[in-house]
Amino acid sequence: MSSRGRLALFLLGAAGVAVLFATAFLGMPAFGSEDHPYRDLAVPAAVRHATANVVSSVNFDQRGIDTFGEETIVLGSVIGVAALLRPAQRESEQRPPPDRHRLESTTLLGYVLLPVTLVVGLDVVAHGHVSPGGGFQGGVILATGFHLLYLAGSYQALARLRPVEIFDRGEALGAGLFGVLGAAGLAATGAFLANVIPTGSFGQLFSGGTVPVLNVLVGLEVSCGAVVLLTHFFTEAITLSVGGRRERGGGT
Amino acid sequence: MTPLIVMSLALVAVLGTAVVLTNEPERQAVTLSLFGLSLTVLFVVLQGPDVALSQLGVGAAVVPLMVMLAIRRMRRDQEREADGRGEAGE
Amino acid sequence: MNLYAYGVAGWLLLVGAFGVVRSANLVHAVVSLSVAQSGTYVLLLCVGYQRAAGAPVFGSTLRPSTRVTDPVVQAMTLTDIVVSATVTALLLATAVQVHKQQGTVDPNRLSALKG
Amino acid sequence: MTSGTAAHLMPLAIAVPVLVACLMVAAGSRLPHHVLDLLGVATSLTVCALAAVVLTRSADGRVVTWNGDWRPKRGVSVGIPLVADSLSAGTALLIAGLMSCALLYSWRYYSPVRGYYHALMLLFLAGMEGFVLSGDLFDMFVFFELMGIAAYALTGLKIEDPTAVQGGLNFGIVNSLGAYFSLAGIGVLYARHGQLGLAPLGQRLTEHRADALTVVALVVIVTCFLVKAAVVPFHFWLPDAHAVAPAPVCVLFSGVMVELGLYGAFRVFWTVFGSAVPHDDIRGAFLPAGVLTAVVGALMCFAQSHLKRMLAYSTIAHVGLFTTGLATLTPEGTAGVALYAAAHAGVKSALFLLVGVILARHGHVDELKLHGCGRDARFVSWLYFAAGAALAGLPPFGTALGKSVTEEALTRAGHPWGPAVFVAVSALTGGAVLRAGFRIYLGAGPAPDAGGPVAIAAQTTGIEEHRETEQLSRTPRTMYAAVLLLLAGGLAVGVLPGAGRAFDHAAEGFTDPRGYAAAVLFGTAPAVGSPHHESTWTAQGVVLGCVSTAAAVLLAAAAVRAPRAPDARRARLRPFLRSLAAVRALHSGHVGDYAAWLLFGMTALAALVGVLPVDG
Repeated sequence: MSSRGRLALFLLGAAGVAVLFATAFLGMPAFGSEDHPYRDLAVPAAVRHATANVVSSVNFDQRGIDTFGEETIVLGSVIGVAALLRPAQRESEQRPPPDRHRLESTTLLGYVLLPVTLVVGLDVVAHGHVSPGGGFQGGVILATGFHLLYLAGSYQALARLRPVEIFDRGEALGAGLFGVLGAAGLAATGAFLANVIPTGSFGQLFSGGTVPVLNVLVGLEVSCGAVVLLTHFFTEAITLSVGGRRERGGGT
Repeated sequence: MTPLIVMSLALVAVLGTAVVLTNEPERQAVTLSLFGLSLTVLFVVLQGPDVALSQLGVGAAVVPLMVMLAIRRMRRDQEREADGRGEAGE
Repeated sequence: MNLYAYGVAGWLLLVGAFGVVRSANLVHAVVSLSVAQSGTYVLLLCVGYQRAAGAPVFGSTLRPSTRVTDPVVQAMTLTDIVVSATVTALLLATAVQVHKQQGTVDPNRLSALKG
Repeated sequence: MTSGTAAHLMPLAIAVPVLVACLMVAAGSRLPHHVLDLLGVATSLTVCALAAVVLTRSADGRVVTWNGDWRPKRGVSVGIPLVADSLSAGTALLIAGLMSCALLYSWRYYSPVRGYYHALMLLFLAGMEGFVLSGDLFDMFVFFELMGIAAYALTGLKIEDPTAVQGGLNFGIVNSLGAYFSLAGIGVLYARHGQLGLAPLGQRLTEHRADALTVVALVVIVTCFLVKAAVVPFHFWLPDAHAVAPAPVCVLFSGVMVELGLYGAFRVFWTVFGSAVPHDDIRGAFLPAGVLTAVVGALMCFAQSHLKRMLAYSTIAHVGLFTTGLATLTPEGTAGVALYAAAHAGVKSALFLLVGVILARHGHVDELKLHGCGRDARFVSWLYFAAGAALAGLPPFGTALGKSVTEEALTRAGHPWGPAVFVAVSALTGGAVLRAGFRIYLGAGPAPDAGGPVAIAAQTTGIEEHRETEQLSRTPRTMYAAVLLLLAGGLAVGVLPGAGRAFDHAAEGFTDPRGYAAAVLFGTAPAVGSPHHESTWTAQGVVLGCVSTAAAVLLAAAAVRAPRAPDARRARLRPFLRSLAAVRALHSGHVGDYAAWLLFGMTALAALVGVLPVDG
């Protein structure tokens, strides 16, 4: 199709979809209304299981299997990226020499920020059931923290700090234990991912039953997974492929 | 609807459009990051701190970083190829 | 009012799709796709918003009551953000690979699949 | 064993493959190849066993389990149920069975890519099982995405093949875009009804008059399922992805993933919208969509010389037939389609694996270039022709039974054109497959260098396809075993006594939203009503099956004999050929085109369903 034809087809379709959306939006309850039936069930349910952060309760307790699926998606994407970015057979790789010139202040900033982000990340993971945050958010912060080293200095320092196999294993461990805890619930009460740990008292560090445990597992998985993902992309960015692309007629 | 919500929604709409209209991939990584930040602001305003926190990490930092790295890889290959052609021509 | 708040969500979805359609670079297409997905975050959070209600995280300042924004849509959005990040990562990796093989990421110049 | 125990097994069908995949990742590249193979096959067989137990239990009524033990009180719950009726449990069994065959086929000779291949396959299995068993709209979306992630990565796995990665990318972008629109639809429905479970949403909708919002939500939500099901015009990604994915992965794509799209669309329709949206509106949209899909798929199939693309378009054609059958919205039509899809899974998978065998031996999959290459392969050629004839609807294969039952359901529902479409589409798709068989195994027709140019440059031929294994001088037994198992499965659906009855029962449960809601929300298990109709062989069905097979053989023979028709006939065919070329040119491999078609398709679907509120 010519690019004009494509655009015409799209505009036709988009106009129709815009009409559909407008029709639907006009029929929805007013923005900011008080009508939230699921919320009215979810909040008391979270309180019953002594989980102060209701979003965490929904994520890890009430609709835990969604999150199990989500963590499996993270695992799948990390495996997928690793498989897609594996060095091809006819591609020999070159690493650039390690002399990267950085400003002193950037280096210093990186090294100073590293411990700070790690502490913040761990805190966000640990308190995910009582305050905003949780395993996912904390995990991402932790993974970003590691990559401040890139900002701070050389790729080599980063490479030393993250042997990919260990992070791979950490990620698989997090995702696997999530499933194991779910199966434990199945064995104990007959329901997958049942909240089998005593729920404790509302708002405390030890409350919410399985919620903080799952938060830690997700934190482990997401931080390791994100580090592995970024490592693959970093490696791509600094690697040259030699004779990588297959010659094709017509290609440029 | 408070003015704050109106404004942050408008900001999100404008920056989202800007990301799509940025044709140059390098610049797009930057606009994407700004768009991620505007979403973070919107989520804070809409009383979703959990969502805002992960949007901050993912949308404003990790994803733009990956985009930048992917583009850098492609650029390097292209430059190398251009060099190779230059050498071959000599 | 509905039309404005939800309209922004719908706009992001459509503008993201527009980006995919007119894209001359697969990385640009993948990024546009993630813009389309952010439309769903905006829609979900707008659906869960309640005027003058707090965040659904109770603690010393906020006693448990139901005058909070909807935690369910927020949990859904969290999942959605993870999905977005992982799909984007995977598709970017694929785009890098397309570039290695075909030397271009312009869909107008990719010619491997036709008919 | 009580149905309670069976209920406990359902989450395991999802969790076990995930756990084994984690184990593979944790072990890294240290697991030897045969251990990976063994773990993969053993895990899929375990899931088969779990699904089989659930299936036997579900015969007495639906099996329900609430994750996290959030059982509903007075019909409301905050949790997510897994629900198995006979149809979902049967599909779960089919998924695991196909996965076992695919992994058996790839045994030893497929590169494990450091274990990534096996781990991704198991995650794909978990995603499909979760999708088919879930009783919650958003949870379905999550498992849909899990399926997707694994599928995109598996498609692009052959990174040295330039087409593979592009096919994976087209697949990923189009499917994701569809999924995001659907998620917006879920958001719209949630805003109105505050529920995400299929059963509670269905209950809420019974109390509300269907208005424009409901219909928009239906259209937008089913979009992602129709993209997965490759219904025209959402189908463009499918040939790209199938042409490039490794053969065992194609088995899962064509055998069950695409059909899961239809399963999702009609599951959601029946349980959520069944009582609110007038059934005639749905028929009015899905019958034409099905017929269009079937015709486009069949014509494109016949025009291919790339064997995997040919099979891919044949899948589109069959999906069109399935859509037409399901769109009758009757238990008979549903039973016929379930039979047809189950047998099709066996037959089509066997064909994909046989093409995989060709690729392993000859290093490409171009029909014309393969001319005469298979003359020495007696046994394989018999398998290939059997599968081709089964695809065309030869009794007593299950495909013929499913086709016949669906045809009769269409006729009974007042669509007498149904059988004609089914016969024509079966003949064209079966004919294309047989034509390739005549050329490859019998060396029929002129050799390629005598017959003019091998292929037109503007189209994808199978010449560039990359090998998936090392070059095999003889085909390993495990590959034969997988093909034989699949063909036997396709035959068993047709000849096992009682198969028809079982599918009738499954269809009766699938089309009964009230029973579904009662079982899920109130734990009552009303016995599934006894079917009014028995799906079995009829004289008419056998005759039509033989007719379509004979037509397929004739078409194949004619195509092989006369690659260049006499000028007079050619002139008469010119308008037809020109329009075929135009349709073919639309399949451009350009992801922007595909995205534009996606939006256009949504609009067209909404127009067909009729978005404006309908009274009564």
